[in-house]
Amino acid sequence: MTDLLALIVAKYNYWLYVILMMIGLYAMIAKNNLIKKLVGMNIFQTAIILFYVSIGYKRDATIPIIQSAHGGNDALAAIIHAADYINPLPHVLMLTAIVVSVATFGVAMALAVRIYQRYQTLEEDEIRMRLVDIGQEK
Amino acid sequence: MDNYPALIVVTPLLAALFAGLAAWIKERLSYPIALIGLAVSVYSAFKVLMQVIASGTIHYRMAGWAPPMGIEYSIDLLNAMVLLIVSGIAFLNLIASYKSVAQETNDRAGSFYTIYLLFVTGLLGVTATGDLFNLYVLIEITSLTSYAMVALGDQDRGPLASLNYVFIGVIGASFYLLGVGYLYMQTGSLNMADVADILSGIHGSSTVLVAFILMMIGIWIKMALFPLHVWLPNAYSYSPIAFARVVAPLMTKVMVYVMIRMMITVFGFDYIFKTLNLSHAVVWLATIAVLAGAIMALSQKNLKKMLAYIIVCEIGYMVGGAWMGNQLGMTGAILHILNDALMTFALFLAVGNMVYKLKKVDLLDLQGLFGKMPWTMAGFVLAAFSIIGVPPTCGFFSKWYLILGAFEAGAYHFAVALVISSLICAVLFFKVFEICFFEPMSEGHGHGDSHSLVAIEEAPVSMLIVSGLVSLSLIVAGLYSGTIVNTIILPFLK
Amino acid sequence: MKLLGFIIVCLTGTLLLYGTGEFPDWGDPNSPASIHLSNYYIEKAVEQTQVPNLVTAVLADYRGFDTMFETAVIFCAGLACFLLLRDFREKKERFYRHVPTGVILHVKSGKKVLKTGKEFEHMDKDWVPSDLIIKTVCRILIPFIQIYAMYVVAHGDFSPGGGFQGGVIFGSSLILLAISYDLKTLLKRVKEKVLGIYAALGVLIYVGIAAICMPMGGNFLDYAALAPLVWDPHHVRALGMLGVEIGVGIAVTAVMAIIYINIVSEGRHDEGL
Amino acid sequence: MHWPIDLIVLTFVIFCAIAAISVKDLLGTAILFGAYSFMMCLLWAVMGAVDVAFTEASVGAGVSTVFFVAAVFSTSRRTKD
Amino acid sequence: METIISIKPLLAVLVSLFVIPVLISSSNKPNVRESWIFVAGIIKFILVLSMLPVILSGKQIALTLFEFAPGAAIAFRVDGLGMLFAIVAASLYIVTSIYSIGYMRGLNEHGQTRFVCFFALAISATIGAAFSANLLTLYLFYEILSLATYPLVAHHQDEKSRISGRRYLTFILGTSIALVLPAMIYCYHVTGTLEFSTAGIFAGQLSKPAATVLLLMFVFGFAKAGIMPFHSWLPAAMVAPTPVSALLHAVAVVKVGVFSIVRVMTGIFGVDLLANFNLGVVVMCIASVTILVGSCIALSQDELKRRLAYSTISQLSYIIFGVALLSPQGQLGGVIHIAMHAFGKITLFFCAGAIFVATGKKYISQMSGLGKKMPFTFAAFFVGAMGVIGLPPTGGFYSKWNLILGTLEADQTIFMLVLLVSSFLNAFYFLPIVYKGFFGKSEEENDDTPVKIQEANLCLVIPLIITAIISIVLFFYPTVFVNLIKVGLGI
Repeated sequence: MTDLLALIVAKYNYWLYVILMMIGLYAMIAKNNLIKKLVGMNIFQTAIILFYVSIGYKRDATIPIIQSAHGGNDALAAIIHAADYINPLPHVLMLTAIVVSVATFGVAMALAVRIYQRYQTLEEDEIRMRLVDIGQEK
Repeated sequence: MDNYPALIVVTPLLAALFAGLAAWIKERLSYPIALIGLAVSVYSAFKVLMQVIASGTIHYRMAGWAPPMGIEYSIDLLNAMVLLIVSGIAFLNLIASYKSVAQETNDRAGSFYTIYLLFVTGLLGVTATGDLFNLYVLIEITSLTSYAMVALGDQDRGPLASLNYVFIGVIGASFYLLGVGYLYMQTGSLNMADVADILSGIHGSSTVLVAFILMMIGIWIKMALFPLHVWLPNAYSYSPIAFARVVAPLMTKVMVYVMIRMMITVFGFDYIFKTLNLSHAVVWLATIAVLAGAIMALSQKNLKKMLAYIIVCEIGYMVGGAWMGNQLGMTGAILHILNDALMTFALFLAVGNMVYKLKKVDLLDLQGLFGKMPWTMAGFVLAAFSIIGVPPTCGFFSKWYLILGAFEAGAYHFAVALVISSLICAVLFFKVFEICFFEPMSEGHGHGDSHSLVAIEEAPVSMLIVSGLVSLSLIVAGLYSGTIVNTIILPFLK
Repeated sequence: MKLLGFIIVCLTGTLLLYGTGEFPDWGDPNSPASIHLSNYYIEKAVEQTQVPNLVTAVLADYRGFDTMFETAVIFCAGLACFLLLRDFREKKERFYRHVPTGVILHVKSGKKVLKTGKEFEHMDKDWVPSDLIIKTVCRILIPFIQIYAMYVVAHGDFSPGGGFQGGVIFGSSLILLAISYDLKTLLKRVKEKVLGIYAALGVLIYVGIAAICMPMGGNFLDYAALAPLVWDPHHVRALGMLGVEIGVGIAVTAVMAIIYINIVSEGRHDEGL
Repeated sequence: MHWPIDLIVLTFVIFCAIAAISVKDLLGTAILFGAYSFMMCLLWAVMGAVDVAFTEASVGAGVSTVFFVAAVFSTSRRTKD
Repeated sequence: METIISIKPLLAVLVSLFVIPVLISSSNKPNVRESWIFVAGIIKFILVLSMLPVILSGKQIALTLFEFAPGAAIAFRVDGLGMLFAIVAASLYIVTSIYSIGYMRGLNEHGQTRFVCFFALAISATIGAAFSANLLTLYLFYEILSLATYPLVAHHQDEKSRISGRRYLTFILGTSIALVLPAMIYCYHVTGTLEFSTAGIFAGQLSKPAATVLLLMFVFGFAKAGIMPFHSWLPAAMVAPTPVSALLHAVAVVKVGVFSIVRVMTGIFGVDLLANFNLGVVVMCIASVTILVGSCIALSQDELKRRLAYSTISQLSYIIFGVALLSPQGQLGGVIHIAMHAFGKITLFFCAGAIFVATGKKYISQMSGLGKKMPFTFAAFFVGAMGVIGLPPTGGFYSKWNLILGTLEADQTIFMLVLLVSSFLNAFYFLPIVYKGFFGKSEEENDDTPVKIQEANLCLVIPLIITAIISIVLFFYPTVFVNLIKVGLGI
């Protein structure tokens, strides 16, 4: 029982991120409304970010900002123990990832607006029908 | 020390920014700026290639930090070659597409060039970088630019095609990112060489396996391997021709390069072919891809679409060759990166000239084109022969290596698929030639010269010169493929 | 489609879960991820870069090359939105209401634009009620938001935050202006052209600082080479980071504004939320 | 030892996600999406990723929600699923 | 045997390529254009002849251009067989270009510049195939030839030519890609080289079934040789203007196909290997089927050019038949038939063309009595017919004679019957035409409005007289060719 609990404590974070990502992926594939797909996309990406952040997490460690170094030059005075600080690298990567995702999100939104201007709907199947009509007009 | 490796990537970026400024201040400046930027990039790519051939791999430390702490560019023969291809093709296309850009993107030319340059920057960076995460960021740049471009093309279908491209592209990139995450979990590093060292200790791990699968799937989505190709045909056929001409030859090839890089540098042949032994499955997949691509191309009514599906088919060639697991196959795959880039570029240049004159290129619009635009068609014919694999065009020689590799690996089904696909390509292209050759004759049996009385004439000279050059380069590359293999590919594979 | 999606999702999920099998425990201080590189950063970063916020240090220095392209991505996004949505065709005819009399004016020519305010007001679907309280509160609030944004940018070396966050906050202050008044007011304050130029300029600052290092004898992005140029060579890396963060901030601000304006007005730049 | 907080927030996050993709009104989706991002940012703050949390708070819960609402306004709230 | 490095073969190939730009530039000045063609043709012929003495003295001329993998290069080597073929092609090219001037102008065809350009391209490819040193180079020129002749076949650009052009490509390109290419690469995979050598390149690395399959792939793959069932492109290709049918479909194209098969059998497999696995018989069976069936179909054709086409199909198989005999006499007879049949058959085609230009008649049934009005043409036709049937005093007799000796030498008496029967069939489908031509009563006599019919213009008549004379001369002086073959095959 305890080791099961231990296992859960050890791993649940990863499991839940997988679940979150499945939700996002499902929305991207199966939803019919383009904006919904977009939301799915964002959930998908944030899930990945969550995964990275949980890689970086370290038990009984603090945020990666060196206290003693404030005030610049006497940074070298204090000795820094790596175990006291959370791994900063995943955070860096994820900052970049967030930026990328918001950029993609903006462009996708613009596309959605453009599509709406053209077809007056955001439902994929309806757009398909409209496309067929266009094909016949041509 | 010299900074050519950085310059290859940075000059297009700088040029893009200046072009972006110029777009707001003085639109006319943006084109020359773009030209200069790419010219510098081509020059430095050339220098780097020479340097690498002379004195081995170049390591360039960004911000001066030693890897794996900082990001490094490690440029060996393979990147150097691909870098030169990418920058060269981008530059040539820029020369060719001045008029068509002016025609297609009304009063947005400046922004167009900016996006174009950013796209090229992304491709060059993807090729040059030696860092897994940096690769992801650059892939995103290329994708983002191509989303925008695709949407700008066809007014009706463009935006929807683009949005679907966004969804699939994001899935692909995210899978790659996840793979990197899993690797990072096990190795704690992001530098390719470093990761490779650490991986060699932990081949058994299931995490590494999953990481490998995820990365491969992500890359395959980006390169449109058969079952994952759905985004490609629309995306390529709806984007503005000036952009299609550069995205079609380069995007997929660069992704193939990334795959080969992952296989060789990061995971290593032993892991893939000994530990996992995936060779057979993937070669079968590639076989299916080749056949499916060819057959789908056969059913297209529009020239651009047809070519897009042919690209899907060519992807199958390269994947199959790379996964053959022997040197010949890999040689064929790498040689085909070069050749296919050239062939596709030549094809799309010719198509671009047609589009410039005819506006739309459904097969039936092409009647009698041999008479109307002989030079364009000459280029088209050469490129088509190269795709079919007629000697001495370069397409034949890479096909030669691929089939040899297939024989050596005992993958006869792949060889058969190659032959069948080149047959189908022959059928396809001669269908087109027929339409272009047999024009609706003005008087009966067509005695007397009916070519004089035709409205449509040749495309602008700038386009013609470029397309002529590239088409000739097909033959040159074919004749000298022996040299290329001996100086670049074999030393790399050693 | 739904079924197919479900199957794919389940396959992916199982694959990923299978992958998690050999993960080190969550938060395990000795997992390879927290040993190999991170220790180097945590122990060396401060003395090498004089920047206590490790994230900023790694972001803008060790992996500054990533960040440069990340900024390029943002710039590209703004440009994409502009290209996709912006159309310069003025809406032909507008309707205004003369507040005192209640007379309705119908302006035919696209050129003539009445100043909306005390006497005239727009009549269209996105018509926003001009609420005194909201306007005043926002007018008071916006400067503070902007100050804070600048603080976030400037203090990114020592505390959470940095160019990107600051830029976003600054951008949202502009957006707040657009929402509380209307889009025209924002565009009067900040011309579209200015936004476009700033977007490029911000990235240019970053790439420029990075590129100057090359003629100064260092590698690309190697701030140490800039020592002769700055007043405090000991902190040259920190200063370099500050510079690029400012660049990022400018670019992000401009891009956020561009994206918002184009999306909300469908590229016509007349009425917004 | 703050895994319980973490777990609770995480469940919230998942609820928000499911709700966001299943409500029948896009404006509601927008709001739920903002909530989701905010929860996510809390989660990361708990895990000590302050910069990421900060960014997510300003971007996910802030700007992109605004974009979302703007997009919904300039298109339509209607959705079939 | 010693080898001389020389650039001559390359020049001989390229000379008519170099002239193409000139042709295009002078497209609106027909006389200039035709004179250029002449110059090119004569230079080419002189270049070829200038190599003759060297070859006869038992040496070889070689030139390697690009080596893209060890053992697989683009290289030229001139030996006896190549020389023989080259002489035939180059000499006939000159004659044909005279003829085509008359023909094209006589009918005022469209797109003449295009026509002559692709004609030049085709002939260079032919010479290249003749001089190629290895299978790769041979394949290269084979493909170029296939592609270059498509616009010629489809020259009229009407529905009929569209269909036959399609069939032409389907057979020729299809077979070469589907069969020859894999076979060739497999050879390289097994042996690591593609160089022709009289001993063959498989040093016992090939099992019998593999060898059989490979040989069949080659024999059927080079569909230009018109082996049944891949023959039907040839009758279809007859829609092309007659000069094309004459030079390409009686000499260049079809002979390149045959030549390739001969090369493969003698140079790649080698006589000994074929003899050990006695694959010769297999090929002979295929060949003799084609011979007989071809002749029978020819009997039933009424359109003159189609009848000639089918006779070509059957005659081509003589050559393969002869080589497959694997006996010196037989091979001599087979290979020399390349030359003999070329001169005979081209004469026949010239006559057919001349008749069409002069009278507009395509069908044999219409031709009764024409002989009185066009005596030279029909005389030449008679000579050509004798050449193909193999009656003295024409060169055709010499090759037939050697073939029959060959069958006896390899004591394959059954196959000798094949030869005899087919010769009779040949006689049956040719002589009646001549007979009706001279002695049949012409239609004009019984209808009241007699049309004035006389010989076609000189450009048409002179060539066919020349070729007719040559094919008689060859009966008396076949020595040069014989020596070439002896040198080439080392017999």
